[in-house]
Amino acid sequence: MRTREQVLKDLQTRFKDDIVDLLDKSPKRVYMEIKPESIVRVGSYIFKDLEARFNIASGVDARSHIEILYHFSLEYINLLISLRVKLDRKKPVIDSLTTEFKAVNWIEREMSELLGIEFKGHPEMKRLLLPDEWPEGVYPLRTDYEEWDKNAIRDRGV
Amino acid sequence: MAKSVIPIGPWHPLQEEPEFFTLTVDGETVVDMDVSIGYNHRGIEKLSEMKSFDQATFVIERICGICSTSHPFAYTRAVEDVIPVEVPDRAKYIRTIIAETERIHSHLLWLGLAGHFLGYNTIYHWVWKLREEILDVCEILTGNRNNYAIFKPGGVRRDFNMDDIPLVLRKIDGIIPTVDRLKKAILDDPVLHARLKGIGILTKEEVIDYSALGPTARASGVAKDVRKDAPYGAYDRVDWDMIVTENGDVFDKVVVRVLETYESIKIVKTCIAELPGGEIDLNIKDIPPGEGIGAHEAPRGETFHYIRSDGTNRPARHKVRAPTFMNLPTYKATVIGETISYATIILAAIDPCYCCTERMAVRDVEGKRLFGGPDLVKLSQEKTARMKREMGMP
Amino acid sequence: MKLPKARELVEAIKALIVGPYTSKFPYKPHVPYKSFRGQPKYDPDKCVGCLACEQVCPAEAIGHEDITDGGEAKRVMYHYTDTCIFCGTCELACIADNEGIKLSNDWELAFFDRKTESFETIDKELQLCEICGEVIACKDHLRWISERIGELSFSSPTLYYSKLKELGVIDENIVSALRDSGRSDRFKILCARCRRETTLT
Amino acid sequence: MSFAVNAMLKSPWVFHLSTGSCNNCDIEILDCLTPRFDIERFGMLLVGSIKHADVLLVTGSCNRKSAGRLKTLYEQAPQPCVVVAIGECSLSRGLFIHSYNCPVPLDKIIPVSVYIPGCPPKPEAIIGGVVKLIQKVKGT
Repeated sequence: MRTREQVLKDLQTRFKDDIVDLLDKSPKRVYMEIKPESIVRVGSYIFKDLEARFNIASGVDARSHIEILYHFSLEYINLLISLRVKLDRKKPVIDSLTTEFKAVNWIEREMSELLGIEFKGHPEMKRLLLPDEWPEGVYPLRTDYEEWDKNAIRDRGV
Repeated sequence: MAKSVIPIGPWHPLQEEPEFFTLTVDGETVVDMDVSIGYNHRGIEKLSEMKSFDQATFVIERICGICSTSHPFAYTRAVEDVIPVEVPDRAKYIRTIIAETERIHSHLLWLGLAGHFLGYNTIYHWVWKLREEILDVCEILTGNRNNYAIFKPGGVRRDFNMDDIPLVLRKIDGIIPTVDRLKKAILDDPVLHARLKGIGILTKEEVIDYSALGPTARASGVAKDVRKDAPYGAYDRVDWDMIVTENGDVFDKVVVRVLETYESIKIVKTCIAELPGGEIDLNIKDIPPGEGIGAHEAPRGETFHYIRSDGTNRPARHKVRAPTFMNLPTYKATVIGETISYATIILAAIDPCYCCTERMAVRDVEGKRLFGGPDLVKLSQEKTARMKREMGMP
Repeated sequence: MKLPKARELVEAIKALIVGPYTSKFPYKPHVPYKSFRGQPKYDPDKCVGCLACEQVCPAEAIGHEDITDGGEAKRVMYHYTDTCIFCGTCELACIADNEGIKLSNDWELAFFDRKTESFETIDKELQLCEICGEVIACKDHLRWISERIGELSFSSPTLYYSKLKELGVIDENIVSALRDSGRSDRFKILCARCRRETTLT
Repeated sequence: MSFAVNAMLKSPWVFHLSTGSCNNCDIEILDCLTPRFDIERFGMLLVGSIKHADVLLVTGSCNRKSAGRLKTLYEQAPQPCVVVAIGECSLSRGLFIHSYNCPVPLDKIIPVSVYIPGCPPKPEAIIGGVVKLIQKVKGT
């Protein structure tokens, strides 16, 4: 099994052009910012060749841009790698990882619905959990989300 | 034969929580299935961003009733990872004790429900009677049967009342003979062997592909447990074993859970015996900007929380990943090809928890059919052959 | 005939002696464990009306209403039973030695009408600014502060006047006697804005 | 008191509906069936269909997807039907008042007869609440 240094060195040499920034936060956490177009290559390499377990992806609306963090954990060296990609807030588009491994499928749909990120190449992208009467183009997890339902009661309702 | 569709849910007498299964069956065999959930969605991630770090603990606690320590545990670890800081020893032990008590009652709860799904209501009533004692322990230690309100970033909110400890120990010791009897009744029962062995098999490769977690993965021989891989709390200071079995069928999932109950009892007893004195809370005043990740091995698998702080007293982003989120898609691998009478127990075998999963948004993936008819027949035949081989049948 | 097993016989005899496991609940009252977190209850004597509990409550189950017009000015503190999650944060945050609001053992809280039965209230006397009528704080709260900071309370007229009034040292006669000197405003209980105005003029 | 109400009070059959709860109240309802509380000794029975039930136990904060179905179910119930709201979520939505997916509290959707606060209520509290309701109906 590889050690922590080997894994990081390997990633840095292999994806020299893709990595924008690497933050070695603590012995257990590494945050790696990569270019959005190289997510499929880096993601599938970490999942398949480094035998990582895909934890989850978290979409963040950071006001100036939208970020997605893909978290992978490598149990054999007790390390958690978070891949960070930054997307344009006006039109967030990124390639889907679903073709590479199944575990991403749900979370991509979730992010698409609640943050309005478009995943190119996702096999089936349609409304998930929000009800049918939910208006198009309203994304609840965006920071500028505003109440759209005029009938909603926001106190105890007595 | 014509295919027919059997809907189960959203409110079905067998299920506790609203979820909607659509089983497509060909005769007796399930050929396709779809899960549609969303009846439990409450937008907790958004709510958590509206509350302060301290108040968010309570929102997080109410993601799920059975995991009401798992989520706060992971959440507080995530906040502590932002700063970063280590909580005092006594707080670590208290957290571990509560988490393991919860694991005992959660496993017992599942065991009872599994008995109920199989029509074996004796088990259901036995186990739930046993579970009451554990809930009493929770009430004595924390003040409520569920939703313990004891976690807070930087420590725990309340200390144990040490006068209650003998009563707690007596109650925990009291359940051991009953668990023993239960183990005999379940693991040596030929009827249960016949019904549960070799059905709903999840292979090791499938576990890795779906990134499945917890007892579901450990029953398939994938030895992954956050408590061992990345120890936290008091888990590296007490002696316990990770339970791993090889077959990946429903029976092995039962075995893993029954044996884990023993391990949890062991951990609780050691922790209570070794409970150190001292502070229980760091009184964290402010949280610097940054990111943090926390994980905890919940009864169903790893709970994962991601926190981003921007220096205010509220999380800027809070992402929650419940274990069932990763375990649910394995349905496709386990149910298809089985007969319909096995479907309910297989669906229950991962110990699904929809309130956890739906804190955000989830629904199963493929609305379209994965396999054509002939493929399915082939798949089914392969599976039957595999099962026969494993059961030693000609 | 199938004979009962020894284990079953033992269990049957045990059940005869021990009695049924099922609780007798509605016929016999149920007493929860001492540590049980039931409904929070205000202690009208201990509570100082500082609203710390309202600040920390995660479920917004604590509210208040300031009634200033008509007779005595008072602050009505509400605790909404239908929103409370019984977490105990209010008790831990209470400034009056955690005794102003305290979790009780009450668990039987069922009610039929949310409009009239779903909340509990206590009244606290309010101290208003003697010039503009602005709410300053509850009288108990001002007293609580002056007790806590001891002699330092003489640095703030509002604090020591409320203390002196409480002790009965000054009364209206003294205040009206002071008014003649033309600077009586300085010897009143004032809100922060009026205090600044009077000091500047 | 009408014949139907009288008959209902003898053995109220309950149907349980979770509309977006955290599961705790649901488990406490199930707990009522198990040996320690055993509500079947009062003739209460948890049934599988609303069409057999006299009492509708509602837990959870009524999210948008459940609310419509809840209304349909209530309309299908045979009258007289008693609605019992269990837990803070179904009373006022508790912590979820500001949730974007929980627009209104339960009693704005269907009429509620008795409210049982608690997070979650103890099984004793659930039994006690139902008993209180029965006494009230009997008294009037």
